[in-house]
Amino acid sequence: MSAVLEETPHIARIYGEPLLQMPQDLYIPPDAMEVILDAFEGPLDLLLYLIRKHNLDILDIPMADLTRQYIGYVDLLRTSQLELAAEYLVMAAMLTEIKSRMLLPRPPKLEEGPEEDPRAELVRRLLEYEQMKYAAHKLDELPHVGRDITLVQVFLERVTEERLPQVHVGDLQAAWETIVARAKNQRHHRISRQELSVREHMTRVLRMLDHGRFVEFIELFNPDAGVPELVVTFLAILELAKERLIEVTQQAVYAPIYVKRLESEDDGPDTE
Amino acid sequence: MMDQTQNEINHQNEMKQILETALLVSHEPLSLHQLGKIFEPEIDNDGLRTLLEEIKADWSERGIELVQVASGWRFQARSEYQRYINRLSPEKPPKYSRAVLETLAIIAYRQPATRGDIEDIRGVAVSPNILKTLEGRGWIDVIGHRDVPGRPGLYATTKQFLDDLNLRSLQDLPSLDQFVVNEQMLLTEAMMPAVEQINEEETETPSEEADAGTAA
Amino acid sequence: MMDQTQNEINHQNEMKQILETALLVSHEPLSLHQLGKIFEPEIDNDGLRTLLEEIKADWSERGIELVQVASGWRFQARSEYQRYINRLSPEKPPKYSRAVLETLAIIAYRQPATRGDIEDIRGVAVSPNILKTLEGRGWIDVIGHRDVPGRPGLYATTKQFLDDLNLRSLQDLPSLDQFVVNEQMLLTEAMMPAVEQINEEETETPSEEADAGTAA
Repeated sequence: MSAVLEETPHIARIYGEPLLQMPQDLYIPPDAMEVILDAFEGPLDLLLYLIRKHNLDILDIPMADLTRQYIGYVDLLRTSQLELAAEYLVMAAMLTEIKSRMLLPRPPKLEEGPEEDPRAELVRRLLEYEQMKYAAHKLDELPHVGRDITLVQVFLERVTEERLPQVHVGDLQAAWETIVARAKNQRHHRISRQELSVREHMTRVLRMLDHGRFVEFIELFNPDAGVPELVVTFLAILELAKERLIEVTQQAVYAPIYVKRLESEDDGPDTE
Repeated sequence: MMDQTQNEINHQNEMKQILETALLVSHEPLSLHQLGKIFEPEIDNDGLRTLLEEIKADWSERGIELVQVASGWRFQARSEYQRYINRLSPEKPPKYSRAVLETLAIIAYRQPATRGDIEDIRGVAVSPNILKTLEGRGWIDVIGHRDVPGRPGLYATTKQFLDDLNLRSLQDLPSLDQFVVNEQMLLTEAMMPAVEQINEEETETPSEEADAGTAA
Repeated sequence: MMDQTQNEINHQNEMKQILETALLVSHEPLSLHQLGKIFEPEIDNDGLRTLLEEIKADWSERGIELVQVASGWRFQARSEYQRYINRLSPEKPPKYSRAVLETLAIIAYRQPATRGDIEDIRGVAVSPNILKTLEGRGWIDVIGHRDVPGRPGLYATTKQFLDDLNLRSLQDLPSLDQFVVNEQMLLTEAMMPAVEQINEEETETPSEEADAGTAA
């Protein structure tokens, strides 16, 4: 009946036993129903299968045969898997309706337009679905990345050039202003350009006084820097003393003044 | 004069080397726009195309090839080498079900399409999982909504879909004109997938052995 | 005799091509054991090593190189090509967190400052990581210790900090004298970023319209 079925050793397995042949009368043991129907994607798929299997002309479907066969399947389906049946039942109703319309005596032919074949809509849907099945098959045949195509991707060590965050002066200003605004004690933290230069010299002086070394007071001043900077350096030393970061000592009047960090002798920055 | 020509050749070769390296390390196809930005000053598209065609020719006898897909240029293994590559990672990629493939075909060929359009053509309800599978793969997405009650999403295929199927545009999709002629093929291959699959499983092992035989 | 030698060379070249292709498509380094399995019959490790060394030599003048790492062999881009590749995907420059920036600002404006000073001003604990980040960058260092219990380190900014921010001295830092005047600005910009965004959104359209008006 069908070349395909004859060539095929078996079409499905039921409890491990091969189902050797699709029964001629379309009788299928109920146990096999699940296997068979899993192969169909819906009523259109089943219809197409029946049409192709019996070499029916899709454009001139013998409705009586097709409907009988289809309903045969659907009845079996209902006995085993009722919940799957809804879409198949709708199609059964539609086929029956088309069949009955074709059996009815045709009304006298109207003048205008060709008579519409009740099967036209079904045929249109079958052809459209079949075309999309074909399309699906063709798509599946195309090579797929990951299945048939392997992409090249060579290792790239990205750590070689670490990008460090960029900070701009404006960011610092904004950060500071945010802190101060949050703290709501702006007056205390207002910073002038002059204060900044004092702070800069505080850092400079502290760096000069590394490891508890005594440095002579005048060594802390750069005589070439001009009067304003000398004043600022002096302010820095006073501020450091006030913040108890340095100690200023003088053994006797007119003796050299020495400055040292206010911390233990044996202490170094690396003890932290 | 000689030197200048030589310099120019060296410069061209260096640019080719840079392009080749960029394409070899990239995860995704690179567009002309992206490739142009590698150089300072940028190269125009015609210049790039010439270089890319030369690289393609350089690799024509090798195991990998430079191809152009929808979103740009990429290197990929030639299909003849796939069987060797498969030996490195024996796990098989998952196969898409017929429901997924049919849904994909309808979206590819009838786009933009709503879920309702797909259901009309297939004659069955489309489970949300099918659409999710395809969206998850990056092959389809919602590009708008149809102005009807419920405002259903309109699905279309993506550039990634074209890339993954080695296509440059939707026009490269297989033509469906021939489908009626191929009815007999459909009956055996597409119409009866259950039968087909059972056969496949049985025949696969011997055919692989045959391949291996020729390779050895 | 000649033919046999020629055949052997062809065979060697083909094996090299297969190995090269496998290494180019693999995401991970491939061990000799894995590479051996590509061929049937398998190749011994000595044979593989010879082929791999030849491939390595073939690529010695190119943008990518074959290297041996702990778990096997892989192709990787030469570091000289990194800058070209970086132009392909311009990553956004990383940003320091607000905590880091505020800590840096406090050290810059209030130096020398201890961690306690910073915490007093910020009103929250300062994690050691923040200070380590800034020390690691070479922007701050400890220039002494305050003579109080615990002897906390005194942080100050470095010359490198000034260099990196393009400043000649701390005095080039924005003066905060104008700060009180700007309180209103602060209220909207720093304290209430949400408000600011809403305002921006609201004002954007009319200003665009104004632009369009002048352009037309």
